[in-house]
Amino acid sequence: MSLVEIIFWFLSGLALISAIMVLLSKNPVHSVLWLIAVFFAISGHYILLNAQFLAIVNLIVYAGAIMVLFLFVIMLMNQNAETEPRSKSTWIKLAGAIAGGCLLIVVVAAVRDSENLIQNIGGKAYAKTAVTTHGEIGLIENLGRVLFTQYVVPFEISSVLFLSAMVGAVVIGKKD
Amino acid sequence: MPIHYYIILAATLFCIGVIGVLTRRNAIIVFMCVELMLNAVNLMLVAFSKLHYGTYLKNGAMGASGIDGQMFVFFIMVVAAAEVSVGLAIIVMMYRNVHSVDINFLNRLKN
Amino acid sequence: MIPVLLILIPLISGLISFFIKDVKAAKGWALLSSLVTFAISVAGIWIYNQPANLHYDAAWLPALGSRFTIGLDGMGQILCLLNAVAMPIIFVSTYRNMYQNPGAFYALMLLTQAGMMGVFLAYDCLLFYFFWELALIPAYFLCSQWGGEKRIAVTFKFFIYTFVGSLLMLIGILYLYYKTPDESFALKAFYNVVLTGNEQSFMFWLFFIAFAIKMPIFPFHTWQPDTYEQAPTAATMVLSGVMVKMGIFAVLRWLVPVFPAATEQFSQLIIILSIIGMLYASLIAIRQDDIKRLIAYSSIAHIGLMSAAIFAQEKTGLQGVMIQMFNHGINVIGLWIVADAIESKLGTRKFSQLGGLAQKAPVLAILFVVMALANVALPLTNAFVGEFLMFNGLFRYNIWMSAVAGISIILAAVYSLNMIQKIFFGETNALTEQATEARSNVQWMLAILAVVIIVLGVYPQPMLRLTEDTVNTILAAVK
Amino acid sequence: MNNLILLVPLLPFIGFLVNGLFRKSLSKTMTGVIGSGVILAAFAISIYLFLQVRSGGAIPTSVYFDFINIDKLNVQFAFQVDQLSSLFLLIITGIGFLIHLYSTAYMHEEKPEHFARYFAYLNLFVFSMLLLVMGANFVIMFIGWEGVGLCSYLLIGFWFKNTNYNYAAKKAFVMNRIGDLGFLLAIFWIIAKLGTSNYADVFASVKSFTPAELTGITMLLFVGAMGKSAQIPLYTWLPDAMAGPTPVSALIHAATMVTAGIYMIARSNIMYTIAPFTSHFVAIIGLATAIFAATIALKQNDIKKVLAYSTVSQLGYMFLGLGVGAYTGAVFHVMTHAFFKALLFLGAGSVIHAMHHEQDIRNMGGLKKYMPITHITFLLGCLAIAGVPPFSGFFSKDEILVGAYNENPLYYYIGLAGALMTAFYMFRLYALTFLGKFRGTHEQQHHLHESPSAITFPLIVLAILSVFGGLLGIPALFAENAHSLEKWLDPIFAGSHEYTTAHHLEHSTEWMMMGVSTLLIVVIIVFAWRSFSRKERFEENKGFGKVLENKWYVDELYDNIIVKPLNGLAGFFKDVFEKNIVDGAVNGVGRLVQYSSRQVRLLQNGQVGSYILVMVLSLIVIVLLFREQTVIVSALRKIF
Amino acid sequence: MNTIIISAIFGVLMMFSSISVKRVSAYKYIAAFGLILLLIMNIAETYGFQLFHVNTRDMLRFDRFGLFFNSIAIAATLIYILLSGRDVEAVGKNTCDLFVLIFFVMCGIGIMSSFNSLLMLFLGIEIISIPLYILTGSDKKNLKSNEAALKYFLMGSFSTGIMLMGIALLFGATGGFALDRPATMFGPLPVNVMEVIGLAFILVAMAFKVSAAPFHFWTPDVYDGAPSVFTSFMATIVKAAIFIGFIKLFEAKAPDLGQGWHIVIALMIVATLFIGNITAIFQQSVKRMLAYSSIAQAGFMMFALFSQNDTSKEGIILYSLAYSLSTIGIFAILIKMKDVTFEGFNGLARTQPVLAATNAVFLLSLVGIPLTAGFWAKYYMLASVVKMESALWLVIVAVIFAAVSVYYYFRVIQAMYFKEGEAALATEVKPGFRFGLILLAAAIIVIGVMPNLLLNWLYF
Repeated sequence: MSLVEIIFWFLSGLALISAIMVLLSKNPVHSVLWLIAVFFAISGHYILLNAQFLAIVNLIVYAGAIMVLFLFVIMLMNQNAETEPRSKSTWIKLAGAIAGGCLLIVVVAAVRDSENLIQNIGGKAYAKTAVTTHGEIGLIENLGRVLFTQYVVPFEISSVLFLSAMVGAVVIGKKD
Repeated sequence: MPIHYYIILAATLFCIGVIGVLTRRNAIIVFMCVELMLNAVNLMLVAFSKLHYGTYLKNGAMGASGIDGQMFVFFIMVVAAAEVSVGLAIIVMMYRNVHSVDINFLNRLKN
Repeated sequence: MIPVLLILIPLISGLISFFIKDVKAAKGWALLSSLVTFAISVAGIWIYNQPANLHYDAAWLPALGSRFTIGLDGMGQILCLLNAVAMPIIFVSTYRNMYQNPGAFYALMLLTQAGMMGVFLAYDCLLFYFFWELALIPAYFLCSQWGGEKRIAVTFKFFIYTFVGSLLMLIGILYLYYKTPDESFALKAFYNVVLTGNEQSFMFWLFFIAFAIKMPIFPFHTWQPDTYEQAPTAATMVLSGVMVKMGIFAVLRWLVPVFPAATEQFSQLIIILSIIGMLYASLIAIRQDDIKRLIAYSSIAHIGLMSAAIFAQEKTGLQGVMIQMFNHGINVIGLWIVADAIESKLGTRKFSQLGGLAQKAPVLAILFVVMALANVALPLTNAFVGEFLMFNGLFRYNIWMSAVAGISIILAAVYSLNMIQKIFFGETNALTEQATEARSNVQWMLAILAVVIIVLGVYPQPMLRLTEDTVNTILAAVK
Repeated sequence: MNNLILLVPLLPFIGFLVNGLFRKSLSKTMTGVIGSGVILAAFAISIYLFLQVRSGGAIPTSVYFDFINIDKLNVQFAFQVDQLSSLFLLIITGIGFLIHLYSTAYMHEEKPEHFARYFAYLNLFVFSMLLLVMGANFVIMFIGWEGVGLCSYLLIGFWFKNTNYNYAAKKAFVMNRIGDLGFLLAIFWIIAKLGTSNYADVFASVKSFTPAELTGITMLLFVGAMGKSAQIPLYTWLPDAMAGPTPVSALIHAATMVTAGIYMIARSNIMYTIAPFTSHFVAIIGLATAIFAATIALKQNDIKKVLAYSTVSQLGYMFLGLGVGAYTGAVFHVMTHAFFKALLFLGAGSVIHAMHHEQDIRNMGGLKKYMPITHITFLLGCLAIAGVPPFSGFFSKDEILVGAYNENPLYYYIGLAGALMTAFYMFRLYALTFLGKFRGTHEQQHHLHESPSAITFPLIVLAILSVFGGLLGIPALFAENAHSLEKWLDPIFAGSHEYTTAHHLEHSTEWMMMGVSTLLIVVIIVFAWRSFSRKERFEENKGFGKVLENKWYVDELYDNIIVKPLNGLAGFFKDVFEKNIVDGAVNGVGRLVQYSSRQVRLLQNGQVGSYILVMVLSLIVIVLLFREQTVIVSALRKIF
Repeated sequence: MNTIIISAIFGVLMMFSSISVKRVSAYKYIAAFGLILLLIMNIAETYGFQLFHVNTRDMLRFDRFGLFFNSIAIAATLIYILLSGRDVEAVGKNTCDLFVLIFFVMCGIGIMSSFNSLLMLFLGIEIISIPLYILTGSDKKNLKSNEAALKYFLMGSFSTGIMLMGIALLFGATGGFALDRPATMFGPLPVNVMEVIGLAFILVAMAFKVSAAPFHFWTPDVYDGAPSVFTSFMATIVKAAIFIGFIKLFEAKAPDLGQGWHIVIALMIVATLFIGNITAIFQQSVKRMLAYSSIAQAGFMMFALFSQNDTSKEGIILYSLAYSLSTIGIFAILIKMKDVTFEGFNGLARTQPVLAATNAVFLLSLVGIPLTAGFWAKYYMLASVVKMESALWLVIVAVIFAAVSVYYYFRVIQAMYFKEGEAALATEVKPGFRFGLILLAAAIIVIGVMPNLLLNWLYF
């Protein structure tokens, strides 16, 4: 088992456990913290995949900004394990879990079939592994160039999106 | 790493997010689970981008170089941020009115 | 130009009528408009009957291959005449009836007339469908607004029923449209469309159900008695006098020639259904206690005969259907006029509360007897000619069926005479004691109808001549 | 000539229009003059036409216009005056005129407008009857056929305030209609086969029918005749029809309308002749009716009912005659019957008029001295109908019975029994009415008087005809070639003669039959005279008598096996089937929609969690659908 | 491109205009001005006039179909603003901002009608959705509005997650986001399961956005809870825009899905028609009934997805127009009503004949009665499927449900015309409003009688 694999398994385990803990934590604050852990694990994966820029952005934007926002809101509302609403019946939980599980099974089963397909498309041309050794495309330089050439239109448009979100947040948040 | 490892991992995270949405009643947690789903997607996109990058490397002339995937992740993060701002504003507004974040607390609208 | 005027005059005058507030003005306007329409339709038959005057064609929806093609053939002439003659008679005979918001009432009546004219005139299937629905909407409003106690629910049933039918027909129309070589809705294109056997049978039913509901044929008839009972009588006259003819007309124009093979295939089934309906409706009519319901069931029975005669596909029968469409309209309107006169005078339509009116209103009684006898198809009334021909056609198709159908003749006598007897004969009671003779406008209209009934009963040949070409066309398409 | 012929039916029609439209403004006298005058005029023209026919044979068919003309079917509005129809014309207009005249007096108590209405109806009746006999094809005959039915309906229900009368009228119409349906189908059959219904064409091409077709057509025609001429099983309307004014009974229900069936069969004799099955059937039905109605007449107490059943019985004889091929005899009997039955009815009317609408013979008696003319004429009528020589009934009935004997002696014996019964009930009637003591109230007695001359004049004329009418058909037994009627009608029945071999009876046999029957009849008459002329008390009928009095309970039988089940079925259709099944299905769809609406909306429970759960489950299903599409597509293909 | 840029710029401008313009009632005129400008520019673009020359790198692709739809959407919004602008003012204090959000939505609509990349689709949907969350919750004190906003937001972001998963899988399978099928050096890329699964996810998300059953659950609650003015906007123009996106996307991708596509869409259509129509019958509130009716109408619009031919493309435009105009009209009247239950409409014909008559026209149009624009809408939808000749059963089912729809639409007409009652208005109705309604109704009838006025433009 190579180092990469060890790291992969570690990060994957961390991500999954943390994700499950997000669900299981009674206290919302704990959930937030577990979620941050998930984000860290995912950032680790990004680094493993040589997507350094995204790894950093993920940490800064998600783990840093967004989750802190969540945390603030939770604290603002003084949420804790006691105030946490509980499902009246375990049936709903069970149904939810089963549904989610089924979805997983279905998707994985479907995609596993395609594993061979990916491999065999057009002879042997397609890769079937995610490359972890080369990392040019994940660099900020490459991404930036593409963003401001190829992706300039969506970039500009996302500014409108932000603006509308901003206006919206103000409209909603402002006290009448 | 074999791509289906990543697919399965991302799919699992995604489904954990779905299960969270289905089982939790705290609006904030539900929302967090949605964020978890988005992150799973991000992970998958990055993995795929490296997969296609690999194909690019192998064949040299393939159309897809894989950078699109990472670009998309960037935009997802942007949108997620915007969504979070609005979403939290709505949750706060609701909390102001009813002092609860239970999604089942409000069920005037039905049938 | 004649067909255009036939549609436009009622349409425009109807729209204008919405804005007339004064009762008398509204009535006068409607009457004037209907008389003009009548004059034009008469002119279209006897004066300007050159083909150039009877057809009109204009671009309408070039993008869809639909044209505004309208025209009058013999069948169209007869039905337009019926439609045109019915309105003035209805307006005059119900002249004294007071309606809330009269402008709107007469406007809707005229719009219904316009819609029905369009149905009888259309040579383009999409146009036909348009008018088919257009006739329904004003009728719905008429019945719902000015009708009896249960009007809303009942009229609604009527509406939904016919709406389902016409939507099914729309599917059929579209299917055929795409089957025509140059994607056209023209009548000729529909006649020439080539379909496989399965397609024919399927499309046949899509069309037929729409028409069967309108006619109505057993077992699609249940909207009818309720609607006739609840609708204001003026509207009932339109519905039963003219509108049900739309169904028969449509079968003759749009069903039988378009799907000859399917017609052949299902004719026996439909004839049996029609005959069952005739007997069934006649039997029910015997037990009715309400004038309007009785007439309604009697109408179902008569329509059943027409339907059976159509599907027998015999020339004599078809000729009978043509002339009977007109005759039945005249007769049934006459019956409704009497029903309305009685109801407006005495406030009841129940046989159990009536009786002995002949002493109080002899003229009405005599005229009603004439109408009722026409309903029974007594010789020398118009209906005899039609029924004679239709039974004849049916007989040529199958002896036993015509014999069974013939039982309805006997039953018709039973219920019609029942009706006469229970309303007019016997001793008067407390209610009918106060009755007086019907108003002169009612009497005059009934007298005119009676004259028409007798004249057409004695000398039907001109009417038969008028429709002969249409019948030949239909039969040619079938063969 | 065409116009003159047209005038015959047109005159009564004009009378109908004038009397009908101006009934409020015309005086009674005017009404009477118009009503009777038009018939008299028609009678005059009829005589002229008769003479024309006599001198020059049948007048060519007069075509007026195309009634219905489409290439498969051609019906002309055309009249045909030949030996048979001219004879009927005379009977109809002649007797019709007498009855009109009679009515002016009989109906004089009515209000002017009803009086005018009455005459309008009568005129219309004569018009229809004329159409019936003059029409040159079956359709025109059918028009008249139904027209007389209508007039019968109108006249039976003339006093429309009385509900029972109305029921009787309706019954008459409906029963006639049952027969009409048969007639109509027969016409269709003929038309379907030949494309025309002209007598000339039909009878000329009678050979083109197969035997089965011919049997079918003739049977259906006979169904029509059954209805109109009141044969078993459609006879029950006729006795009930006595609800109408008595002159009406005389005209319609005795002299003219009910003989339409005989006319029709006589007219189409050729078809019957070559359809032996039908002929036998006609004979049997006729015979059965004759005997059956006679038995009922034995026990009736209503003066008009007795006459009514007697009419049914006599009609039966006529059909017997037609059935056995004695067409001339049947027509002869139509004529004589018209004379004496009209006479009897009018006489009965005169009695009823005098008795102030009392019709029960148990309350009469001894009218001989109050109403001499009525009495004498009535007696003559009775003798005529009973078949006492040399009154008219004797000759006509004898001719039929001889014909029946030729066919089958059994027919003769049964027919003779019927004749004896006829003699018995007629003289029972006569004795109870005119002989003995008066049994009515004093008030009635006080008012008894002979009727006015407008009533008695027709009686006298008809009595003369009843007595001497038989001379038209003196059998060969008495004098060779004296049967003028047979000669007259020979062209009509010539076609049939081709198919039948006339076998004449030995003269001795015929003499004996005649003698025996005459003797028996006289015996019966004497017996009836004796037993009823002094009768004072009337016991309740018991046993068989009661069955007869109640008309074999046929009305009740019909009521129970036809009317009530039909009514029940109608009620079932109206209240159960229509409401619950046909309409119920429609409303059921509506209710189903409403119900599912109430259930489906529960899905929308307001909980985000469950919404999303459904979404996720649906997502799983869709993914599966796409993955397994080949399997599912083939499964769905099977369904759709 | 004109639409996207100008609507964004005008939105920003308008945001700042609230600094100088203090009179609340002026905003709607500014907005109307902006929309007119937008309309002119869009039409100009249809004829080839580009205000800005932007190299979109094939992320956006402007064709006649999209531009034409833009015109329709903008025109409908203009009518909406003119009819219901006054009611926006009543919602909250931030009137100007609400108009601004509508402009941002217009920007999103511009993207939906022209995207050529899944990224643009995603951005477009989000740019539409986020303002809508806000608009739904804009009646802040109203708990129903709050609830609606929360439900909408949670479910909306969940569906975004689903959609992104789909996009990710699709990316994995094809290596790109473009709608065009990427060509490899070995010839066209074959379809594989991952792509199909990805499309299934996207399909679900899009179905959610257009409220197709069984992903429709948010619709009644959100439409009911949102302020009526915005329900009107959401249920009509926005929904139509997303439909256009839906159709554009699957026009390119449906061939990859094979027969399963038709099965799934057919099932969804049937379910949508069933749920929409059947549940609408039960409703007591006209507003909620309209929410269900919008589901039912979506079922009809999905015919365009099913058939995917020229007729369906023309038809969806026509349907959008007819349906939007009618629904906008009904909502404009509904907002004025004091009582939005069916009983609240009793006797409206006597107290407010103009409102009642126009409302009747709108309702008839929704039913699809000839002589109204709605007929042609349904006509085209049915025709597009009939043309395929293989799915008549679906058309028959649709027709039966169309008949069911008569039931609840006509309940309003019955209440207005045939029932006794005193329908009360919540606010005064100005003559201008009446005039506007009459014009709208007239437009619907004109299109109904002479659809060729519009049909002449519809060829793609």
